[in-house]
Amino acid sequence: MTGMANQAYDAIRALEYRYARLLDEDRLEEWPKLFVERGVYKVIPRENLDRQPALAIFFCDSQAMMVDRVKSLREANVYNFHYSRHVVSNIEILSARDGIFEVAACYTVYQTDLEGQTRLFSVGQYRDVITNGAGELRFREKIAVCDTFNIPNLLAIPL
Amino acid sequence: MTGMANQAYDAIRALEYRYARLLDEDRLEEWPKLFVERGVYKVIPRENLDRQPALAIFFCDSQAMMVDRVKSLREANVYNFHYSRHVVSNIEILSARDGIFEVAACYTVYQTDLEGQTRLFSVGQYRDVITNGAGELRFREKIAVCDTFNIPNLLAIPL
Amino acid sequence: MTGMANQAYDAIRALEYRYARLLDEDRLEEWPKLFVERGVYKVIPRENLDRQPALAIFFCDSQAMMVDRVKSLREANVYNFHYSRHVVSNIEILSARDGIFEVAACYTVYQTDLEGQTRLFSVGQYRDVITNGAGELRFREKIAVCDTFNIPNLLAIPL
Amino acid sequence: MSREAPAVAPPSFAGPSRDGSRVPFELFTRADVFAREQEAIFRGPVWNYVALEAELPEPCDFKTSFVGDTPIIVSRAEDGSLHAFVNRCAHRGATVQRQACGNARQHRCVYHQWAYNARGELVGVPYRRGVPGMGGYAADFDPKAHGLARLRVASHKGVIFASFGPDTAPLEDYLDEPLVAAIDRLFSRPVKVLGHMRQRVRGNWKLYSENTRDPYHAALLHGFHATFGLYRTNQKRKGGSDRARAHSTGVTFGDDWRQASQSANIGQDKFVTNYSLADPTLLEGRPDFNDGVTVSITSIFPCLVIQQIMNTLATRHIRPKAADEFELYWTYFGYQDDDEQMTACRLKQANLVGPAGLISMEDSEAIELIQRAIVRDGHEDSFLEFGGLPADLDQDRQGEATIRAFWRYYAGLMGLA
Amino acid sequence: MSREAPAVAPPSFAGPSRDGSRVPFELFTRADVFAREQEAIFRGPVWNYVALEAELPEPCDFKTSFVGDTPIIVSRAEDGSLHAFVNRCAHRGATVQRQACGNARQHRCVYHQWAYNARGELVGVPYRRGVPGMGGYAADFDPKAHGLARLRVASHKGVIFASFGPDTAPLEDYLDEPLVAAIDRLFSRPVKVLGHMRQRVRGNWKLYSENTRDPYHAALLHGFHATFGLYRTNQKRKGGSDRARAHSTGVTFGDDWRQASQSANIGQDKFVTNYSLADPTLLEGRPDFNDGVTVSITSIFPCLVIQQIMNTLATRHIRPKAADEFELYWTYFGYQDDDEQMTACRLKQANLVGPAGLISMEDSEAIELIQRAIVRDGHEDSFLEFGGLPADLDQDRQGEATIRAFWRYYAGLMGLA
Amino acid sequence: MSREAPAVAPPSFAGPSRDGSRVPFELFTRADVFAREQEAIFRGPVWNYVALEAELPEPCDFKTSFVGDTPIIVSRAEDGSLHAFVNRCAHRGATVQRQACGNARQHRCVYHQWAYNARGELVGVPYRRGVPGMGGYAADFDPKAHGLARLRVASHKGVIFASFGPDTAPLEDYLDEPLVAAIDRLFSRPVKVLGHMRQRVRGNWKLYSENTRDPYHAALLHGFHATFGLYRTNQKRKGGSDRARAHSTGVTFGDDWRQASQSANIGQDKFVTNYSLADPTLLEGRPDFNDGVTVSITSIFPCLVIQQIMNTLATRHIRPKAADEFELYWTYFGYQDDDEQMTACRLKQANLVGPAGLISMEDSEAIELIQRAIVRDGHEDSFLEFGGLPADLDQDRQGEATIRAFWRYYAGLMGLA
Ligand code: FES
Ligand code: FES
Ligand code: FES
Ligand SMILES: [Fe+3]
Ligand SMILES: [Fe+3]
Ligand SMILES: [Fe+3]
Repeated sequence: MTGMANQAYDAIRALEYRYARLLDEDRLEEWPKLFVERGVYKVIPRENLDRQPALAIFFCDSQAMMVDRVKSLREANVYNFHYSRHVVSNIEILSARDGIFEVAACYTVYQTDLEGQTRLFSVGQYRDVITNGAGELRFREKIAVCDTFNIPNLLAIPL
Repeated sequence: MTGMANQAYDAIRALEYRYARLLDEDRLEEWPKLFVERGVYKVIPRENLDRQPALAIFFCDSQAMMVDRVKSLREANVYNFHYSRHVVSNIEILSARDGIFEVAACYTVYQTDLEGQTRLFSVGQYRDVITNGAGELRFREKIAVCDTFNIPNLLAIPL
Repeated sequence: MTGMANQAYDAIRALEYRYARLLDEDRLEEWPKLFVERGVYKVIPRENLDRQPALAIFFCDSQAMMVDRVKSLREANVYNFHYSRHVVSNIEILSARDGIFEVAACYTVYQTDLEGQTRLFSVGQYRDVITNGAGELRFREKIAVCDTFNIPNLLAIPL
Repeated sequence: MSREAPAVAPPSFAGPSRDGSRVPFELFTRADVFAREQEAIFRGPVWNYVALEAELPEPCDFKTSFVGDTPIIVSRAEDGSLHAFVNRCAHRGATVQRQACGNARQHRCVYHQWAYNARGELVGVPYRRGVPGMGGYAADFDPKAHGLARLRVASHKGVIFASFGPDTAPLEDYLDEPLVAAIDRLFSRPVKVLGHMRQRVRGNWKLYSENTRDPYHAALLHGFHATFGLYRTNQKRKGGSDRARAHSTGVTFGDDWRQASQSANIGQDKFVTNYSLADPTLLEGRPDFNDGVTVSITSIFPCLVIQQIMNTLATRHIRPKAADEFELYWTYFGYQDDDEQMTACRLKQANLVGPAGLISMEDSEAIELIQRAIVRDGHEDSFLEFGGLPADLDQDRQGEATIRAFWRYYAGLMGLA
Repeated sequence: MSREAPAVAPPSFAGPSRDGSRVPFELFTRADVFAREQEAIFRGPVWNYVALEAELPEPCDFKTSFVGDTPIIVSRAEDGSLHAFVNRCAHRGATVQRQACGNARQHRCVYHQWAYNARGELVGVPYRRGVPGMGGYAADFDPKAHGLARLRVASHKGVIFASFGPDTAPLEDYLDEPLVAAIDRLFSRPVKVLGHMRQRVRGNWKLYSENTRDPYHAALLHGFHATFGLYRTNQKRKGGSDRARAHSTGVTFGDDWRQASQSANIGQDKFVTNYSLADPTLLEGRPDFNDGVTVSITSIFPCLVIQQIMNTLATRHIRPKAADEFELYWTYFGYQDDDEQMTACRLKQANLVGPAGLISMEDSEAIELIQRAIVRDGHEDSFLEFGGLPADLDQDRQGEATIRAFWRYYAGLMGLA
Repeated sequence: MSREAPAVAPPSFAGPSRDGSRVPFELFTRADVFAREQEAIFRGPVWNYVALEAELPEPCDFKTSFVGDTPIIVSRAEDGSLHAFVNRCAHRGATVQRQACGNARQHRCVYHQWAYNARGELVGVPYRRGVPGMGGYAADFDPKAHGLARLRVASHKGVIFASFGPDTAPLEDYLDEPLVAAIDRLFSRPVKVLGHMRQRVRGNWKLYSENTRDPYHAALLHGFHATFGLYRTNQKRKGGSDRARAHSTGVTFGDDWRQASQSANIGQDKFVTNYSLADPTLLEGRPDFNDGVTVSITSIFPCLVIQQIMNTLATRHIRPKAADEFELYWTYFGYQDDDEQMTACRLKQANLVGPAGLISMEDSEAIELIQRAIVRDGHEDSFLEFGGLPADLDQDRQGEATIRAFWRYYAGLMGLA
């Protein structure tokens, strides 16, 4: 890696970790801000990948839609209380062109219930497109492909 | 990241990984040496965080106290034989001032019993204060906040 | 870390992640190419380490032998269909001499069955020797030491 | 291979009250209840949903599915006919077809390579005539006697059902007119599958059967509409069911949600907020039908739900796994003549339903909340008197009536009536 | 809702020997034993610890807890009175209160929004009077008949107990004088909760009941004191129990540990090392009492332990989850008038107890070692003759006597006597 | 401690057909069948493999193992004699020896430090004579009555067996001549253990017993040989068993695999590919024997398999854990006089066997495929008529005959005959 690429990698890693921490600290309102305005976020069960366009179980194609989702989670939806833990690893830059980075990473998400017991909730891969917006890196696209395509109970908090 | 910050990050990462490996290689006697003399190590169940000061289940506020803990584990305590595996991820520098770094990271600890079966033992977050002591980085403070606040059986080896 | 060491680390990390992704994307045929021609790959149950030479359950001491293994998996062997996810973490360079790196890392491998349920399959440590071959880094040796030495069902895809 | 029929023991557990208004919690928790259900219901005189024809359009296409917790294969033969058989080898019992779906002229068991055709008939037995040192099968070995256990199959408008019961009524009689009409409405045009969704719920499968027959919870548990001012006071509902009241179907007529403005008054303060969607494109659909129906939910005993919610179309297959666990398997579809825009609309509206559905995620949570709470007091009852209880049960049409009818039908099959 | 009382079947398993000195291992492993315990013990004439008043000081404060494995809510009403009720909705059985603790004038079930007040009484039923197309509840619907199942509640000095039993003796009689005194001693001053600790133990809950009544293991299993030369040869012990011998309380008088120097001679070489603490501040406490008692352990049948170990104060709630699993739930407290230094001291001494406790971590390990070993031979017995067995069991006071008494009391409640 | 013998209830489940050709699937799935097996088989008149002497060469060496699912300790006493006893403390039942293996003059229970010698005899009881405030054990306390439960032990050529049965026939009679010969052949020279392999299989242990007695599946399930052209048409087989037909042993004579060239014709197209090994060193071995035997598989009832496959030598210990789970524990060995090259060869050929074995990984998969498919239809049968069924069962030698014989023997022990 060159020093430049190196700095890009570090910045991308920082973005991925920040993403995870905001969710784990229940700062959902900040989550959409990590995307560009027309940003896309999807959760796609791995078994749906062979059909294109693939059916997602969670689909946002704008920041506004993410805001609506967060509002709904806060005000409307009933779901299992839990602590979440988003572990991001194996971050790779697959391509970099004109300040647009295709990034792959593994995610592992745990849920801990109110009795303090933790279960593995979801494992899979992030397929991200990251770009430079307003002086900082943001997600143009983040696709969470679930290996765990049989969702335990329900999916409320983004992966 | 600048080159400097970059090097700091790499050194902090190296410390975190070293910490994990020493524990997994059962080199407990070296564990206190990763802290400064007045270093603090605590394991705090996440459900206790809302009360301050928070009740810890494992509490050391000096290197000497860590030495006592290790001695006790070696000589006095009876606990389940197992192999431990400390996975550290999502390492973030939250602040850096005067050579003092506030660091957050996720940990995932597995235990494998003598029949070779592995279970997820604990998931949570490290909240560390790292500083430059005697030419190398050391922990001034390491708080392991357990998402898994319902401890499976018991906690002997530090998280 | 110096800038050099730093670049070496980044390149080694890239190799480790690439290794994991090739396996998770079922690109088995490319797996042997990550090793030098006389490369060694072994999976050793942790309980066998006290005897040397240690008994491995998966043993290749040449690229050709890895090719045979892949062929066998493709053409001959019957094993549980699943998606695998190889998470590599705690990557450390333990020594670097004459362009030969001794590297330690943690691995966590998950398997997801065709109903979309994920289980922790294996946890352990990579003990790698990485060297510069033909302008790119390759494994001269990769030993996967399984904490999970009681293999769930069977081991087909390399760890 | 069978030597004797399974002996169904008399139940050692209590049943619902005669009118279906009281249901002992132990019916949701006991392993012996679950085992009996597998025999008396899923192997009984019912039609079990197993797949859509759109999932196996070509000759030799197959899909693995379940009847109760028994793994089966649904298959289309060379001649296009549909078949279903248990996915368990007639030799020594191994799972024969390990793939979820695909196309195969033969289903070959990996253990000893017995091969079955697309009708489940045994067509290949290695070494049948013998080899030195092992012998083979006796001369009178009859492959016809060693096929995979077959189920009866019936398909209505491309919705495939299977039955173990020898005398299960013809499918259309079993469904009865209102249900047939509900299926006809949604499957009048050829459909195409867009994908699947799965969730694993730690609750008893019947809690979900109740849920989909329960009008009481809709506006009370699911807050999305009210929160975003999408609740319609002027909507009309219409329901129907079969003679036996085993099934139920209901539709809601309503304006386009975007025109709604009033937040609901549902006798409590949970949903007083009155946001509007920052991105209303979520609900920008096109009516699939001209009948003004925006929601249609059809529940077919024992384990099928068919939905239309705006432009979301799906079957939900309830797959019981144990007394305290089931899988909910969604097959999400559109119509073959959908244009790109319509497909995009359906994919976006998928946000509304499924395990992460803005208006559906609450159901599985409610079910797990029940399963956790009924760990004890198996003789205590669930209380189902909403809507009132008329003397004449045939007039029982209000509130939780459809759930009560479900339980009366269930009790009959289980020998608990 | 209840139609019939649960029928308690006669036990199909053996009980302890009459004198309590032999206990079949199957009492620790069988699911039917566990189920019967839930009825005969936890729903029987006993007082179950559920919480401390200090955890719900204000009106409408609540905390969820367990009686056996039944989830309950402990609540303080507007008028300050204490209440306990089963956390299972009277409508269709959902968990009503999903939070661990908090303050709520109403407990509202998410499924259909039935609302209960701080006494567990039903105060809100959506659509009770009906809505078009769904109807409501019959005119004679009586909310009073549909409250949450209530338990009797009694509190002594801020320690809250609950009972399902209609004729459970008054709390103070049930506890009896020595136990009342033990509670009075620790709760004479107002306490404040410092936090909680939880551990999940893969063992039967009664193994922990035995453990806390077992003086035999103290110096043999727990090596911390001896290893660091903290063992006192000159210490004195005093114990007491109730009439029925269900409970037990014991105190140890002793010098400040730091003055000790001799390593223990406990008939084996395990703890001959004689370190001293590199950081003695761990044990630098201040006596909370002037009676010279450094350790006090009180076990109250069935599931409460109250401890004082130096300056560590805690209740331990044994929460059975299955025959082979329980949760140990620690509520760690101090006194409201503690100064900062005293609080700091208690927080530091927390090192000694709990799941990572230097002097307590061994107990759960010992229990798991038993559970793993008794997978077979359910008719074999645990052997409890330490201390000898006097002809007159009232004189049975030595060694494992307290455990034997526990089993005699247990056998009585279980109908195994 | 024992007061009464366990009452073995009459079975409530069906057994195999008299000739062993039909086996109800419920024998692989029911918990009560599993429990009965523990009593009737593993505690019955059989010899259970527990370890190799090479694993405990020195005085006081020990290894923990299992008989059925009962944890035991295998130990060599000071005088070199071998002993086996249950790893459950005679006091209150804790696991005594927590290590997998090692060397110990005493096995000390951590809970109250009771100590047992290398023969399982109680040799240390803390406070036996009493201490102030606790008393001790009565004067008539007899340590001899409180040792660890002992099993009978017999070793043939270093292969150690244990039995709970008081009248189990002498080991050599139990094994009978052909099996003794098979062991003698492999253990004629002193062996050294090279390591272990373990796999956890979600299937019933008897499915593996069948698998190792099943010649039918070899070339059909395991594709490695055929795929790489290593199949020999000219190979010869020879088999044997004991009088009772409980055990079985078989050998295959064959050229060195590398000389093979023809791909197999096994009546189906799975393995037509005809690769050759890119790295043939995998199979470059040296015959260990001069009898031309390349493969020898010996199955000893209930839970031992001994293998020689080329230069791979191993015992496989089937360790039942539950009706639907067992551990397969491989002890991989060579000979003490192996030179480095030979050891290297064995280590490389380990690729062939074990959980990742090129020619063995399929077996556990086949077993899990069965366990998953037989969740229902417990009264349906596995069909075992391959090889034909002679009127005189003593002449039943072909195809699946060895499996049928296994079931007849099993039925006898289980009281199902
Ligand atoms: S089990 Fe299917 S072929 Fe033998
Ligand atoms: S279940 Fe609680 S309100 Fe319906
Ligand atoms: S249980 Fe073993 S010494 Fe008490
Ligand atoms: Fe709903
Ligand atoms: Fe203790
Ligand atoms: Fe095999």
